[in-house]
Amino acid sequence: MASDTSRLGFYLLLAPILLWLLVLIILPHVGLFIVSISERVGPREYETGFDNYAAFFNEPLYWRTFARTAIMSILATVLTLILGFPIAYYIAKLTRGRTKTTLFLMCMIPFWVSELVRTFGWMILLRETGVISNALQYLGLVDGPVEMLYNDAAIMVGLVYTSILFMVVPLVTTLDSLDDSLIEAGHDLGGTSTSIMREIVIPHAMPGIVSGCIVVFMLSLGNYLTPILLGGKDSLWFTGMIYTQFITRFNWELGSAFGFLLLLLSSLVVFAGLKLSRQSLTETMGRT
Amino acid sequence: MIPTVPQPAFAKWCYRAYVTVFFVYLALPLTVVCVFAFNNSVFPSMPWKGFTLAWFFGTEAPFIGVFHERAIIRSIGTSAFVAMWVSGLAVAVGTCNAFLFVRHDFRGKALLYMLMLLPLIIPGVILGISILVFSSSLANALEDATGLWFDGLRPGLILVILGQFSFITTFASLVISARLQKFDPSLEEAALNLGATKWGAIRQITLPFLLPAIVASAVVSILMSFENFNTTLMLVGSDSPLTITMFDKLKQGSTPVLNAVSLLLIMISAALGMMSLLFQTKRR
Amino acid sequence: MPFFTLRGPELSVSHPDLVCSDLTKDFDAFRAVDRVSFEVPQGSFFSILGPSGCGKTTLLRMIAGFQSPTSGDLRIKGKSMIGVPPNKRPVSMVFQHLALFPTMNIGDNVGFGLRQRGVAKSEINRRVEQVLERVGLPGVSQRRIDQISGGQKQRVAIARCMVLEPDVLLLDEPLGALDLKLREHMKVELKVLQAAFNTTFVYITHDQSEALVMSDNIAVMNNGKFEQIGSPHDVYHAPETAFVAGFVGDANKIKAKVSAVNGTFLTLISDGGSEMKIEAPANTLRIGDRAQVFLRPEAIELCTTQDGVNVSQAEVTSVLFNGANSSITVKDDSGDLLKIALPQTGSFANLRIGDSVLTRWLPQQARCYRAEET
Amino acid sequence: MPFFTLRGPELSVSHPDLVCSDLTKDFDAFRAVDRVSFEVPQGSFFSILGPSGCGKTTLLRMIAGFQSPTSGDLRIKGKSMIGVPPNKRPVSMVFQHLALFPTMNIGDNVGFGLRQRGVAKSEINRRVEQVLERVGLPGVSQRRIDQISGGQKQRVAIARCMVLEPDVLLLDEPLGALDLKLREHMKVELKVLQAAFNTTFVYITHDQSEALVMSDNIAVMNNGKFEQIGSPHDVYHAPETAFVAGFVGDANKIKAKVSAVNGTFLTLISDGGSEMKIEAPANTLRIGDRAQVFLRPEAIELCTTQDGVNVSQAEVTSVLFNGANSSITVKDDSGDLLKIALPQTGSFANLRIGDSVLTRWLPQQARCYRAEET
Amino acid sequence: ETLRLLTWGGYAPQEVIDLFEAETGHTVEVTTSNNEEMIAKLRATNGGGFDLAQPSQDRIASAQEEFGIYKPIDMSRVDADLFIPSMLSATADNTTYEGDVFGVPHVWGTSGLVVNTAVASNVTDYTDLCDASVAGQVSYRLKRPTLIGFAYSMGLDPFAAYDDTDAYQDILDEVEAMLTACKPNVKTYWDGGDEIKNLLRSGEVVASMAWDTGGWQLNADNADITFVAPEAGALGWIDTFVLPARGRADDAAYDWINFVMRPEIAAMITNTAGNFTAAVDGDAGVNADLKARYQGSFDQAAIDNIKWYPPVPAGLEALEGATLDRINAAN
Ligand SMILES: Nc1ncnc2c1ncn2[C@@H]1O[C@H](COP(=O)(O)OP(=O)(O)OP(=O)(O)O)[C@@H](O)[C@H]1O
Ligand SMILES: Nc1ncnc2c1ncn2[C@@H]1O[C@H](COP(=O)(O)OP(=O)(O)OP(=O)(O)O)[C@@H](O)[C@H]1O
Ligand SMILES: NCCCCNCCCN
Ligand SMILES: [Mg+2]
Ligand SMILES: [Mg+2]
Repeated sequence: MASDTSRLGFYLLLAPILLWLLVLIILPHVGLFIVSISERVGPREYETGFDNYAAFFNEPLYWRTFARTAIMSILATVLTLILGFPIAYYIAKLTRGRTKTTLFLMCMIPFWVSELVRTFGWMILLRETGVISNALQYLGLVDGPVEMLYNDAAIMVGLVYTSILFMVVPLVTTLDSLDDSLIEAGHDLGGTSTSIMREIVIPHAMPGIVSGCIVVFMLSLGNYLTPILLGGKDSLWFTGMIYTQFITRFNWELGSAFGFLLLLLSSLVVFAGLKLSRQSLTETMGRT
Repeated sequence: MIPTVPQPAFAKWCYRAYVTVFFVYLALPLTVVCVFAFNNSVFPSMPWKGFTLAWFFGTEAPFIGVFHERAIIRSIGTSAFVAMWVSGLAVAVGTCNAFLFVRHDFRGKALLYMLMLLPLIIPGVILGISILVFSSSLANALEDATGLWFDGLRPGLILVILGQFSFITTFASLVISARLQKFDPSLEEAALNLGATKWGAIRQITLPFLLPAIVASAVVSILMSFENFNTTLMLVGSDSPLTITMFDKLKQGSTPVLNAVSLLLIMISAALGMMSLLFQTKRR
Repeated sequence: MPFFTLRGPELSVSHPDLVCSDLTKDFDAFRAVDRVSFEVPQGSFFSILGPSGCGKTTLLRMIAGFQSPTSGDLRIKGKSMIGVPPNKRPVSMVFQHLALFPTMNIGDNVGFGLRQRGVAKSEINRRVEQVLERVGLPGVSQRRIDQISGGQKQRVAIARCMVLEPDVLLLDEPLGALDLKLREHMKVELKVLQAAFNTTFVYITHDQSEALVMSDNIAVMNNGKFEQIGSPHDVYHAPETAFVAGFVGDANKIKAKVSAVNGTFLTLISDGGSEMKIEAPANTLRIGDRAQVFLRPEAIELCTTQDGVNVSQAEVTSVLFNGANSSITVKDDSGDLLKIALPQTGSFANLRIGDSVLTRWLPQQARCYRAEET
Repeated sequence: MPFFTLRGPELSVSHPDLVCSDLTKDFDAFRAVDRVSFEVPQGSFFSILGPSGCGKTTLLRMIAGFQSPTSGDLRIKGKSMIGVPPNKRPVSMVFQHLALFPTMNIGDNVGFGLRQRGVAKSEINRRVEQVLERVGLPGVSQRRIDQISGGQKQRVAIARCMVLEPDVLLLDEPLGALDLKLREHMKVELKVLQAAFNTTFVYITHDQSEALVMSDNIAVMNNGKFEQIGSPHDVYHAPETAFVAGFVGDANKIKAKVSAVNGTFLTLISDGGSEMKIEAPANTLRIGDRAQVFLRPEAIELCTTQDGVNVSQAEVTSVLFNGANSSITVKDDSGDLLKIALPQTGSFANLRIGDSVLTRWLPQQARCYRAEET
Repeated sequence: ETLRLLTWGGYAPQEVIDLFEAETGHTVEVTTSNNEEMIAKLRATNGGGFDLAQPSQDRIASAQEEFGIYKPIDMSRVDADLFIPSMLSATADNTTYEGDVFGVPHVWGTSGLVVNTAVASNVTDYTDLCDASVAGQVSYRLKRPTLIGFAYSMGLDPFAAYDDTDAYQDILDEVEAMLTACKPNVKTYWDGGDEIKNLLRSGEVVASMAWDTGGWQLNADNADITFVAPEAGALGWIDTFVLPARGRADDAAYDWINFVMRPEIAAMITNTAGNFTAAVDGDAGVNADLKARYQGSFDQAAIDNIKWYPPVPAGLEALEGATLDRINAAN
């Protein structure tokens, strides 16, 4: 645009972003990779090699947890989409003015507190001596205390809760931009609610759906607190494994390899999602 | 579908019921967290043992209130300190990025934009460990070479700030860019035409126009920084921000002090959110 | 409000396609459409013309089924449409901003309605191609909608409706978004398409020129009511109410008082003091009544001799050269300002500010209505 | 391209406010403005009229200083402006979408320029109030800009410039965003404001009617070049090029071939075969040359007798009733289509499709240009 | 000076800090943690960020060998008279690396069983946690003490195998099978001291492998719950003081060590943390209830049967880690 304005201004604007991306994103990841390909051969002695990656593939625990995390994250994403879409649609298309703003803000409720507090809230609700168990007993629906914490369902509840906002917001934004007259036109031309949803609303909302899904998937995949605190003894999460390698095993090399694999996985799934939905990262994520 | 397209009453009714249930689901955990901040029991759970404010003001063990928990008070201060820096840096760099991407064309722009979005698809833990690993190796190398200590490159507040900044900046850039995109460049030209200097035009016209976005992204940055856990966990040194302190406490076992802190946090976030909202409606 | 029965100019059909009787729509306390009744014969082009906010869109949306009337009936091809959902009505609508589906290509847009009806794929393709050809756009079905021009989009929107062979096509200011030149062009083209499809069109607009050029009949709407229904010629030359006289076409508005009544001949004195003689059949004005006189700029003639009625001496206060549409403003002895269209022939083209001119108009060319009390 | 010297109609000043000589702007290989030269005398209203993309905005932005010319000179009040930044030029600009600062109230908008000059606060307030009064908006300075109407915004934009007492005011299609009725109104008002401030206005537009109504002089621009500079009357009635004849006002375009030359009198045969006699002074056409004939719809007369030149028999193919601007299309014996404006008097109002009419036009009312080779 | 203390929950009660700050003018910032995290943090900071840390004595030498994160203790600045001599010298032996001593003892205690005797009186050894009678109401940590405790209870001797990797691996494999089979019995693996106390107090868990102190604290509220020294022997640990390599407040650190080892202060710590200290006469001021509970849990035979942790050889933890991972993963 301003091709003939001062170059100095341009470079001054360019400097911060280059510095940021280089120093905090690119170099650290290069560093991470380098560490991930060093093997410990003795105290304070390292060699270059792919042993850490080999360890990952040779230990079923690692790759099973990896796969489990990926699958659960995808599941959480799909669930969030299914639960969030009707809400976003309701806010965008069936409410106006004050109600709309209020409902929209109410979707932000979980964001008012840290993930830790949200998870803590779910722990109070779900535990054996918790609110829901007591309520069910009080209502006479169950005889004794029921344990709802420490299982995969609790993790799902927590993951969906934590990320629903990031699904609803982009969906509301894109659905808002869908002109009501397009839906009316669909009806006028004989469409039913289902066919209009399928042929008009969803294709229009696709960028929002994809960007919401990417964010939710990333949040779930990278989540640490929810699976740790709500999950049970079988509920392993890959970030937990990374944490364990870094913190309790002092094995930064293997931890780095895990980190790198997780990064690869997330990029792969996001890339596949974008390809399948024929969206581009810049278009979906770049629109806030 | 939409209000102008007639629908069966039953379907409408079901839809509304679902929406209601959904919002109950959203409100539930926070409500219980708040309510149990007042339970006169050392364990934040049923049964209800009566109302108390001890978890805020108590001084007698085990009823030590938030306001007397030094670690928590200190970590709130730490969090605020981190949040201010992160939001200040993120907004500053975000504003530069907005001008760069909206106002300039250059080779590699699309690539750079993609790179800018990258932090959105890097899990927070990975950002944390990569910065940790990188800065440690850098520090080791520098220390070996110079014999000096480079404590800034070791886990601590500087790394926490940098780590959070590394992905929050993307959000700030997007919010501010979106607003700048809506800016009509002829406004700036009009200012030049009326005798303003180039910087004067940006200061008097463009920046005030961007202000709502700048405020919004500052608030969002503060909230994100306050609640960040994954990245921070890996980079924290001896000064831990609130979430980390709370996590450490929670690992020891949940106590209603955590409920009390959470209640305070909810109130602060709500107030912040309301303020930025009011600010924006006033501006618009 | 009388009940009008209209007939398409060259048609004489048994019963009309669309009949509205006493159609009313209230939004809470506000009445947006007020007991509107009309009939539209098969194959005719019916326009509803009125200022912004008068209720045109609300009326059209009731016909399409997106609003339900508070009271009154609505029949299409003799069947009442009350309670029938929009997707079951034999009407199609062209929306103000066209509402083409941006996620589909042109062929899919046009084929949408047929797909809803479950028509076979090959049949859909055939009929889509056919209707696109009829609107003059053969072979564009693979294009995206942002790859065609504004005027072409217009035609696609019409094709999308016409492929369903609706009984009535509703159009809500479809030319509003186009630029001036294209709008001029599409005006003519729309009329041609309507004639070619021989479908009943109900067209709403606030642009009098669109209504005048295209319509067989025009209803002029104001404040939710129909003020007049008639042919373009009638509406322009024989406005029934002061509102119609002021809204359709340009006019000098003069406030006056009746000073003499002689059969259908009135003599009025303007508030400025000049005397006007007007032939006004079927009026109820009496001596002393206040009246509003409407006089079109092109009805006033510049002349060289004093003979005839309504001749006065005036001074040119401004000259607006605008090619064939040039006009001048003059001030007569009593201070009244009049806008006068200059003859297209170019005579009087060299008038200058301050020149003195003689003006004249015929008593039957002015319209005169009882002034609303203020 | 000759070098024109113009004079404001009632002025005779020593040297002009704005002089452009051979001003050229290239964007890479594309020449947006091509050796344009003109002078604008102090206090006159100068319009640049041309189709979209012809380079108007580029030219204006060079004058304002937002683009630097590739070559040529630009002088304001005798001083060259080459290399002077926009904030140092004695020109002000009214932008297409007005560019009022949304974050400031009206007073702050109007006072912006004075603040940049470091004028004292009380003096600013005084002068802002004064200029707002002159544009007819006293006491609005505390309002936000979204609290006033489109027409009022227009006036605020002008006030914001005029408070700086610029030598030249540049206006880039400032009426483009307004709706039809308001645009008609603002046309007249702008001209009045210009006269009141007695400031030089350079106004660009693609709407011929704006240019015709307001300007002292019009430059018609096409493809980066000026095709003609002249008074509105000249441009409309004596277009110098085929482009001007076609762009300004409505015209029937007829392709023809010269069959006889008799001094300034030409005889041409249209491609359809009808004969036309045209008086065309200063043309260089010879027998056998191909020519393009322009004939305004209002220059064609419907008549009842066969006498005179250029009379022909034709059949009405369509009637476009549009009040005072009604027209018909006729097809003559040789198949040529002609658009004819119906007299505003309402005679011939009852013509119908298929009627037979006699048309006539005067040899001096047609324009005729050498056809560009194709 | 500011003393940044990296320690266990309960080792630095607020009242002690207040007294210390009043007396010395230093300020104290406490970060609570556990062995692994202490080492991990110090590793990440290369021995910086903290001025004094308190890992267990068995984990010091190997971490020092691997990462070099501590600096030697200057014994001349420690008031040796305050320490029970046998503990001081035993700790010194176990934390010596390349001739330097890196740790002095502070708090000692055991891990064993905390049992709600009203419902689970049959739990008397680690392996009893896998009994069907307490299915779903059992908890333990998924950490190395659990492996070792179960090994002893299964009749193995893991400490003896510390220097024989293969033998140790065999032991681990046996324990792995046991713990994997036991998994359905477990409600959740606990992490922090208060967490397991909450689980026991609420009745969600009735038997657990845990620290002695937790059991005694619960006993104060609910007489049914108490610490039981397992038949195979409680596991004895000593938490120490170490100086991180890049601590900046050594003066304050030595001041703190010498301050908390005073008998009256040591007693205060014992009263909050629940464990006894290595301070001479440290038990004098301890309240009688706690002493009674201690004696209730440990008769002389039980005390003699305590298995004290020897220093962990470097590399052993990798084996244990893999075992723990497999248990975690098993279904
Ligand atoms: N849903 C509604 N609720 C309340 N009032 C409404 C509603 N829809 C329209 N109105 C009001 O009804 C009146 C008529 O609106 P309508 O849209 O029919 O006008 P219109 O003639 O189409 O105007 P335009 O030319 O501006 O499109 C307006 O005053 C409008 O404010
Ligand atoms: N910065 C630029 N780079 C390249 N080409 C340009 C640039 N600005 C304008 N042009 C081209 O120059 C030509 C003239 O543009 P200009 O904006 O002056 O037209 P205009 O007459 O103002 O048109 P409109 O009436 O549509 O505003 C156009 O073809 C345009 O595409
Ligand atoms: N409540 C504090 C308990 C401290 C336990 N330290 C245990 C070390 C076991 N290896
Ligand atoms: Mg409307
Ligand atoms: Mg332009």
